Amino acid sequence: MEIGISHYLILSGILFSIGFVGVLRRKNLLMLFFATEIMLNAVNIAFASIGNYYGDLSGQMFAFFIIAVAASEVAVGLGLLIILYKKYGSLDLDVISTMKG
Amino acid sequence: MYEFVAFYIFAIATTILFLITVMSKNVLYSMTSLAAGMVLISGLFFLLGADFLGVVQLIVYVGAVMALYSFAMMFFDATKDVKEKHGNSTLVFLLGGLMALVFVVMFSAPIIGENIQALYPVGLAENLGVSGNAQDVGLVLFTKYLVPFEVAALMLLVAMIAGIILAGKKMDYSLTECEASDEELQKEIKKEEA
Amino acid sequence: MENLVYIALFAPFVGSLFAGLFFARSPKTHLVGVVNSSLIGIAFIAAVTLALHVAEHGAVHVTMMSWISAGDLSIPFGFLVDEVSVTMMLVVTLVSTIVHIYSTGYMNHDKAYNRFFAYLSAFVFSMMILVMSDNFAGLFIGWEGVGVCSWLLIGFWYHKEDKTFEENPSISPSWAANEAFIMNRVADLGMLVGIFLIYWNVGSLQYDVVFNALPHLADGLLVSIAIALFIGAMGKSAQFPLHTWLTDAMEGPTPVSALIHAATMVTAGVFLVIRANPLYSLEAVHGVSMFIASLGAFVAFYAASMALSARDIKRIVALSTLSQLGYMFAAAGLGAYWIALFHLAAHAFFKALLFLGAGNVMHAMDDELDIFKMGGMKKVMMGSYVYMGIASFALAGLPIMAGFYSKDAIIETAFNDGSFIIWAILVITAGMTAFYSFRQVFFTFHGEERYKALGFHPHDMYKYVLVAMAPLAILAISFGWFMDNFHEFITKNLPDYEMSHETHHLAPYLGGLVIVLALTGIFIAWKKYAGKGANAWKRDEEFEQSFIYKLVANQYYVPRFYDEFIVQPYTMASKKFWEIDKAVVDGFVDLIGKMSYKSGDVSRGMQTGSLSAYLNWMGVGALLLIVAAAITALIG
Amino acid sequence: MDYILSILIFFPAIAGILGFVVDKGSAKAYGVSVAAIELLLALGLWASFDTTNPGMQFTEFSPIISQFGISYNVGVDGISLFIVIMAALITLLGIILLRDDTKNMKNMIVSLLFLEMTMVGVFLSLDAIIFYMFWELSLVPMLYIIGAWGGPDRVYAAVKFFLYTFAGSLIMLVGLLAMAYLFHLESGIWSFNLLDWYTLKLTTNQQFWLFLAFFSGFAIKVPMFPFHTWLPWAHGQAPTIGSVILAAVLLKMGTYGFVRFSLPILPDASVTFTPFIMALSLIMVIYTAMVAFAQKDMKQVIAYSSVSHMGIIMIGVFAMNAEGLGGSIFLMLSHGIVSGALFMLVGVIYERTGTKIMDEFGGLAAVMPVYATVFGVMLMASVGLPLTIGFVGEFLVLLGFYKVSAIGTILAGTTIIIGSVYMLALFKKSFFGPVRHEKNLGLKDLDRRELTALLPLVAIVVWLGVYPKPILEPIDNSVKALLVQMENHAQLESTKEAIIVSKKEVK
Repeated sequence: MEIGISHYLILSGILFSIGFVGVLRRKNLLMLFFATEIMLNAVNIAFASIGNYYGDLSGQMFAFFIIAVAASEVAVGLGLLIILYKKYGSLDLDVISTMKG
Repeated sequence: MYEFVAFYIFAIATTILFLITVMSKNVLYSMTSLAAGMVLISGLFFLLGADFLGVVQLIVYVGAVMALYSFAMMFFDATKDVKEKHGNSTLVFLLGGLMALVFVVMFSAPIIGENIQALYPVGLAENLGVSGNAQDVGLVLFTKYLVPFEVAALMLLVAMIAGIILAGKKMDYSLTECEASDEELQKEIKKEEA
Repeated sequence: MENLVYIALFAPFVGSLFAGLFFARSPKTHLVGVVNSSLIGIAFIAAVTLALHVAEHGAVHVTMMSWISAGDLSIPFGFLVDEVSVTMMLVVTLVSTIVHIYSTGYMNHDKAYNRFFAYLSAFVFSMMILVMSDNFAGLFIGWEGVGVCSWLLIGFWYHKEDKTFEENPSISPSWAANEAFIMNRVADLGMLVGIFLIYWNVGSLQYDVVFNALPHLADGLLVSIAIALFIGAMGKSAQFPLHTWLTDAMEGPTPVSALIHAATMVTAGVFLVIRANPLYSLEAVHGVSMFIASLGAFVAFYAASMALSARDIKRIVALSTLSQLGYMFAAAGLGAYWIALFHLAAHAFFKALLFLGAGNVMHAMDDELDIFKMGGMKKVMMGSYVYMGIASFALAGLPIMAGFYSKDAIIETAFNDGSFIIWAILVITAGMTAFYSFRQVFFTFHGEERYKALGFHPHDMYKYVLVAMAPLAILAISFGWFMDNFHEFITKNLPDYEMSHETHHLAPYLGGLVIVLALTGIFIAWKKYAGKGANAWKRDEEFEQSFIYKLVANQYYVPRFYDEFIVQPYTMASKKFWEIDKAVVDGFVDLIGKMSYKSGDVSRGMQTGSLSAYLNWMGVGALLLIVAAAITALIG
Repeated sequence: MDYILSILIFFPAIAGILGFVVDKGSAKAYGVSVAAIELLLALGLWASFDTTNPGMQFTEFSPIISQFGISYNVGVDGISLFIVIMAALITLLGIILLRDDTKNMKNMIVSLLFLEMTMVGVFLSLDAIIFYMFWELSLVPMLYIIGAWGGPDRVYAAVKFFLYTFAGSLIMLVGLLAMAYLFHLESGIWSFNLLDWYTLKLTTNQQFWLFLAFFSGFAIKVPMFPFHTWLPWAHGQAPTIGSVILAAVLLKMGTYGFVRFSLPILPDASVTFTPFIMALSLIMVIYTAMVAFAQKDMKQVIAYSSVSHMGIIMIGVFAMNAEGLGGSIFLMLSHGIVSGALFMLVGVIYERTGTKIMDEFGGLAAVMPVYATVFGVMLMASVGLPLTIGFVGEFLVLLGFYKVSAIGTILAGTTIIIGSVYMLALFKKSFFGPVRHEKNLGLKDLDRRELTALLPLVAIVVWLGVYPKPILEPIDNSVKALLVQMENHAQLESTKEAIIVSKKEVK
């Protein structure tokens, strides 16, 4: 049985959905970060597989840049998390609700 | 056959690991399973012939990002279970499940457009007498994607400095807003609500 | 001659400007009265000269300048002085001159003396435009102009308060003025429609062009034009059902009533029908003409019946005017245009005299109008008594008097035409006319001096005023003697009306019948109100409770009908519409605004401030996007 | 004289900007002099205007975005000339009538001058985009005038005015863009030039939708029933000067739009829609006149009467013959003069007594005779008395419309009845009868400032009523040219039949 692009894409979709469930379900900011990472990785898989399918390197390039962005995000995000934790003593989203309209 | 087995092993393992990440109450477990999942995804990359990407994945994610997370964990109490109120779990799973279903349906549909030409075909470097994914990537990255690459580098630098400053010495008070005024704001909000 | 036309036309205008611009704010200035009276007098002299000229050399036609020209329409300010208009000019300027002079005495004590003369002269100017214009649009200028002046003059004592209908059927001068104006506007709409019809089918509004083109038009069209124009005439001449304003218009100063509501403006409708005689004498519009005649006869009787029981001295005269207008329309409708015009002129003289006499009485009685409160006034007001007597004789149509010739001619015409119903009505009305006019005279001047008990100290009008009224009295007596001359003069322009041989033969008997009826009327009045044993104090209570008396005293409930079925529903509908406007039309607009406001208010609830909730929303959005992408992918 | 139109448009705006640095005390004098110069310029335009030429004159053209054919393109013909003059005149008199103790006088003057620019701009533009720009810009100063100097509900009224008219104009903008697109499809070049559009032949279906788009912009501005409800609010809350300019000039933008855009560009649709417009206009004439009768507030009576008279103007526009169309353009002018004067008069009494409720007055004729006289003249002009300015337009409109529908004309003609009903009721309640309040006995008659503002209007009312020719003639020429253009442009035979340039050819 040949493993085609569909397999990779379906995997990517399932992983993305898992990350999505995480984003929706978790209230802890750190967990949200994890979920985001999962989603980014899912997308990376999709990029790499499509690139492979077309025999085009652009897919890999995008995945590469996504990794770079993810890395920056983690760096800045964690810094912010630490500040938040110092301020509120918690990373729970419900505690930090200052944007009520 | 070899690819078949490898794919399914990697696929099922990552799925399970990531599920653990999302579901686990313990941050440590989550993080560990996440790291493991990342490693397995790099395996997928290797399978796809994206060797360089797989390596980057290992180095950046599993090496750097996970290390950052672990350091960050030291600021938070990681041993305690995370207490969360789960509002409407059914809705969440429904949405997630629906999304997965849509993806599956979408991607299992036959793909059209096989005649699309590759813009930067694999094996570009072979013309230059060298072969291998890393070489190809290098060639594309430093020609076509040079500017984005440099921008990404700059972005990483900025992020690094930002991370250092945010998590740095002056952690006692907010850098964006004065705490006192923030409290006042909170009070006002409460008043308005009342 | 051209200059004379302009002098006749603009002399009153100059007078109006003189009084209005320079003296409007100053207190009573005798100069204004003198100057304005003389200017009208000059207009009269010009009119006389013009009349002589017209009699000799025929019509004078001048075009001053163009007024409106748009598209193919071109309306000039053109003036036509022919036999018909010069007759009207003579009547108008003569009566106006006398009324002006009379007013200098009558309005002597009024604060707004100057203003009164400004209005009065402006009215004469408008009336002159009306009669002199050579096209329908110019006629309409005068038509509306006299309407406005009438509005100003009826409402001259605007400071008076509104009374209830029971206290004063006219409510107040300003109310009566508005009523007159609005009711006239109803008719004016008809006239406008007539003008439009003429324009779109003839292409011009000039009398000569229009009348030449008439035979080429379709019958239905001619009937429409005739009806539309007559509706206009009905309003100005207060024909049923647009008549209620005329009696209410008596709220104005008496000289105004004499000039506008007896001699000139109200006859404008008759003038229009006479002017448009080429139209109304067409075979195609015979039905309309018959309707005009029938309506005239009806109004003659209808108004006379109301006059029988009226107690207000001015109302009686107003109703008699209405009745006489009916006579004129009857004559015009039957095709006897020159007789109608003759009666118009004769009526102008004796009715103005009657009004001015009534004005003298009112002046003497401190504006008391109820004839039950007068009586025996001939001792103190001999001059007025004589004048009113002469006028009443003329009105009743007794021999020698002007009214005898003109009215008799109309009655003869009806007989000649074979319209015996009209004839019968007119004859009976003649008897009634004699009764009510002498009832008024006897009530006022004969019998017990009831006014003494009420504390009045009447005295007659200034001498010069009485002298100034003399020409009217002379004409009221003698105008009829010139019937043949008039006939010869006017039939150059108007179609002649020949009595048949039989009618001619029967004429003395017919005339005799009318005279007998008139004398009977006078006799009954004498017996009842002035003769021996007559007691004017005593009122027939039983009769006053009867249905007929109530019907007549309430003007056949027509004003009430208007009030309840037009005015009140209109007011109510207006208020309802306003509410609808606020609630529905505006409400709908506001609803749209409120909906967007509300939707913002509702979606504001989404803004909980909880980031996880936002994430959920984002998730929903992402899912929707993906689904949309999937659908397009699957379809595309 | 080459750039006179640009000078006319931009002089008030530049003067307005300079007005910011003028000393507070002399702001009014500054405003008066600027407006007077503007009026003189407008009169100069008239003096050098060739009345026999029905086409556009003094045109200026300079491209702005040539890729899309958007250009600065202005011109004047007999139709727009007098509206511009009237706008300048009304602005001048309105500024003269301003009380010296008006708060924020400087801001008022500046907004008025900007408003004048937009008004003049709208009537002179020959490019759809420039037209639209001025059209929308005119809302801003008006919004400010109502919102800053208005009555207690001024914010509601101002917002309603703004949003309502703005919503309509946006749909109109879509129409304008669609029009340009269709022109591009047809000719291959982009153009927003009106004169180019006049040459474009559209199918009846296209015309139908474009007409609706234009209609929504213009009808709300007119305002046609049932889109009129912003007007009583705006008038009720606006300061006197705001009402005067709103009634006199801004409303005319709607009817002018119909004349300039809908009729010549979409002749077939205009004829198709005539019954619809007629129905709305008749409702407008009768219904709003009745509503006016029910009002207690003097200003509201005049506001609703404005709507009623605008109905007559609309009827004339869609009469499709030289009499009706020319009459309606004349009526635009006369209504501008008369309603402007009436609003000024209401403002005068409001300044003295602080109320506009008619029942509070009574007997004013005795207390303020000059005021009553001026009011009376304007009232008579408003009800269309011959020899006043009001009659000429109304007569021509009804005359022209008779060709379209006899019944419609009779219904519309009731305006002379019900119009006099509410106006005379107003006059009787306020001016006749006994003086109802003691304090009204001491009211001062018109002073010199008010007379300066009002007497010119009285003079115009009489002058143009007696001798309308100088104005009627150029209007007539341009209107005939417009009708010829419509006739040539029409696709359907039935349209050609409905348009009557001169009935001599029909008869």
